[in-house]
Amino acid sequence: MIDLAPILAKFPPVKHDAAANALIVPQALALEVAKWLRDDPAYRMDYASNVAGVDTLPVEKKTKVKQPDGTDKEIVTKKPGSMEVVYHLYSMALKHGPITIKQVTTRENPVVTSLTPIYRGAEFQEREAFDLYGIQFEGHPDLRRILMWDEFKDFPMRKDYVEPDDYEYEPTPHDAVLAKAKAHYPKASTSTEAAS
Amino acid sequence: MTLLPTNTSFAADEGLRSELQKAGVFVVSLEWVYNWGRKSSIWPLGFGIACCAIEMICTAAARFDLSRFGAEVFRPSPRQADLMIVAGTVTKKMAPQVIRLYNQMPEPKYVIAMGACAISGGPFKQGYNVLKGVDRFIPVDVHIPGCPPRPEALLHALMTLQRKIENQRTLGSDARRTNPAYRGENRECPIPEFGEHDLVPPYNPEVWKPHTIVREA
Amino acid sequence: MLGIGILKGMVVTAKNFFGSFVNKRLLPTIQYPEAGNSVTLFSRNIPFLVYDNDEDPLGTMRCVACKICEKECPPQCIYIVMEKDANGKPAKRPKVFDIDISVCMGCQICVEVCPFESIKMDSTFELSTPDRFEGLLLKREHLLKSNTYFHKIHPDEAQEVDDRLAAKQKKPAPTPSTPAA
Amino acid sequence: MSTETIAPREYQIYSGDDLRTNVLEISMGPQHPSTHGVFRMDVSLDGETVVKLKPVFGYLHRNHEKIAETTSYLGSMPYTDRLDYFCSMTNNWAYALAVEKMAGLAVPERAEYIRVIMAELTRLQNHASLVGFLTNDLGASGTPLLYAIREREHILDLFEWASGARMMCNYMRFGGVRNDLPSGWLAQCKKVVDDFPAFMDEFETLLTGNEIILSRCQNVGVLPRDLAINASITGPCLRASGVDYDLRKVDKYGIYDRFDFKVPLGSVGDCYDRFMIRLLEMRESVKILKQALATIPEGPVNDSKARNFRPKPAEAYGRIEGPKGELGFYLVSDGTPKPHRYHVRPPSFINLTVLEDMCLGQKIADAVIVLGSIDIVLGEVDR
Repeated sequence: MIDLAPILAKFPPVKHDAAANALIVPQALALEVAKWLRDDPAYRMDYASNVAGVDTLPVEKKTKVKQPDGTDKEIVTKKPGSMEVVYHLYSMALKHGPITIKQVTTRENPVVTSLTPIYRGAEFQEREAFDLYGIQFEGHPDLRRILMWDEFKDFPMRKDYVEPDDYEYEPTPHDAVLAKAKAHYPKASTSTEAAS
Repeated sequence: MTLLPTNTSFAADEGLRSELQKAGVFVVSLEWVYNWGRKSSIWPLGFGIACCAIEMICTAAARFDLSRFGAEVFRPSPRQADLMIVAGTVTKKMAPQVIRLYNQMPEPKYVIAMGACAISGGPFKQGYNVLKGVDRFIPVDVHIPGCPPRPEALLHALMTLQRKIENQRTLGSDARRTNPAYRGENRECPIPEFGEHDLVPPYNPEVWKPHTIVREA
Repeated sequence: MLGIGILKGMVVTAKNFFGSFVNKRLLPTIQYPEAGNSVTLFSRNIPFLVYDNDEDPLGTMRCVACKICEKECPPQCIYIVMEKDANGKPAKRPKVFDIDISVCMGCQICVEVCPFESIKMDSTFELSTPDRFEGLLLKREHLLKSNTYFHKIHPDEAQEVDDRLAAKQKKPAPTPSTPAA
Repeated sequence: MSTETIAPREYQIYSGDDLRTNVLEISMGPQHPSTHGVFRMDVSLDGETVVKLKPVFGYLHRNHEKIAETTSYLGSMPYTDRLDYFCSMTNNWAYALAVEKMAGLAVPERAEYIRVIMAELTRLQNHASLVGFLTNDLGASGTPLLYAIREREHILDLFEWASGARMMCNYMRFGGVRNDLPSGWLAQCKKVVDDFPAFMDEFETLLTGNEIILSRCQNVGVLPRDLAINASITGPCLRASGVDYDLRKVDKYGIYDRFDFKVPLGSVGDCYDRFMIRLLEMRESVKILKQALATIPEGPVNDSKARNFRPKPAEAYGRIEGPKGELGFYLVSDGTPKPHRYHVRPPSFINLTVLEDMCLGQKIADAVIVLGSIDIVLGEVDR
């Protein structure tokens, strides 16, 4: 495990996420931190292995708490959704790692700083995160769709993506597929699904 | 391989023919000879998409040897191919290209959907970019289930196709009616456009007729 | 010298060409369909349902329609409806057991999760069909195959399964495993 | 090391007055005999010289990650087979490793050995077929490829014997492997491994000193060391550029610290180096296999408790040295039976970052060889 204290000392706005052992880097500092990590002789994180976007929906959790007078009171805890980009950095020169860097942004307007100017290895993976999650990478040299076609409008890896309904023939449907297939079924057969 | 014609069109008397055979005279119809030639030299399009393509290569290699069936001549160009083996998952992004290749093939042309993905989208059918079966856009003659099918399964499919070719009408008055390949025009399927959410249209209504499964209550 | 590479290559090719007639390691062509195929006693392709008694396939099928495989199947290609007797009580048997082999990827997870040893992998592969819909949706009748057949295609595994079942029978009143919640 | 990033090179189009040609833009693929599947390159050509090359992906984007986020952890295992469909065993291992790291599962001793054996066999067959396909792209249509595929069949037979399927093995499980090796398997494996060097000698006679291979591969598609590191190139392509970075040595995952093997390194970083690295790695893999087969212990092969593990909210990044490079799985669990985020770090996808840099200024025919020497499999590039 790499000692993260020097980074936190040098860049006070960088937070440490203890659960994931990750550094949460503000967007304004991201380039600077990455560059320092790459060039600092103690770290030499010259290799960006993995870049992944993570989408978290807002959660509304309802918990019932017994009041002293015997009645139940519902407490609603709201956790806002977020969009993250996670970088796993290793060092090929010193053969150590990883240091996990996260840039957290909002789901409504996801903008982060691209690390492609520092690590060219992030180029395609950032394009992929843009394509599938719609995360804008500022400073990316060539931010286009990479896996889907250019005319495509949606961001399919987002948790709230609704895919096109094309389940006309579905002989063995379950769960979500069943719900979609039912719309296409003739009336006679829908009753089975309720019975089964 | 049977030398006897299985065509219904062949009108020669069964007894007479066997008598002639004893004398060393073999009587077959011109159509049978034509079909025999066609089925013994099916040239596939060298067109691999995904995992099944590797099994297709194995089938063509020495151990399974597709050339025993006269089908080892993988043509890189669709203009010279008779058979398209759709070996792998056809994604929505790839679908227009697959259909274009099909359109470029000369008649008579055949399609084998190799593997679960090509038939129905297979294990990936729930994916947003996966076409749920190549038969939504182009007519498919033989389906091979399996993921991926063994090389022998591809050989079996090829034999199934050969049987189909054997029994097709190619000459005579009703060939045009019964055999779509001999209608005189090249069958072309419309190429879908990339839409904002899906392919437009999502399937070709002339080719794809969804089957309904009636489940009793 | 120019051309040495070609000569060397020709020697290697000649060795392989003549060697393949005598040397089994050079893998002579398998003459499918005339002479056998490469399927081994361990190969798997699609699942089938096991029954014990050849006289009464439906009565002695091991499947109790617990639907664990239906739930665990990654591409969701299994469809089960449990049979109900005259009183509407569930009889522990599937009325409908369909496997869509146009979707099945032969991953064997249904076999692993089945607590009743009732679904096993078949090694048949000659399934090509021009029929897109009915030909690829295997019904209960197509899927039912006898334990004898299982012994024929996968002898080692079948013997293990038989031993396990025998051991289970000896134990008094085995509690049926419940599907993981 | 420079402080600035290594930017893509720009090719200077010749603009003398005497002879001027128009730049021709062509699209190679997705149906092209030498793009190894449905890969597409948009190439701009000045005469026959590549002046711009942009890879276009997505023709085999099968939504592996999205599907994995809607199934259970075990349910994703067969899908990993279909990532890099040459190397299902190593894909299984990488995924199992990531889950084990996240859930803290232990693997029994024998299972570790089986995993090493399977992974090295995978490396053998992957590299053998790669060299076959590469020579196919060079114009040696068929012959070396047929030999490679024949050798691959021996290994596929072993896989089929152990796991039931030739290509899509689905053999590894969290905390071990699915079933023990059948009796007689190890003996047959020993035989295949012992016979393998003879095949490699034959292969090398056929290829290594061949004039055509030398003249078409040497100094073609040179990948400089600094660029290789900066662009996150991994696997044989990285080591061909002279960077000593092999995860089997660096991470020592599994039990790789028990085996004695070397990491072959290239010096120039051209196509010939990448070709030779594969041949040398096969020899090292044979060495590992011999040691593993000699010392494999008896014992259980999986942890029965591991099957119904309940993941805690956690995240993990597990990576192994696949035949194509670093194959990583990034998993985020939120405590439910389905992964919250499931991300694959595909080596051949990221290795394509430098395709343009390697091809600029080369002839279009060389671009095909450069692509072949990177060793891509589209199932993994597009997922």
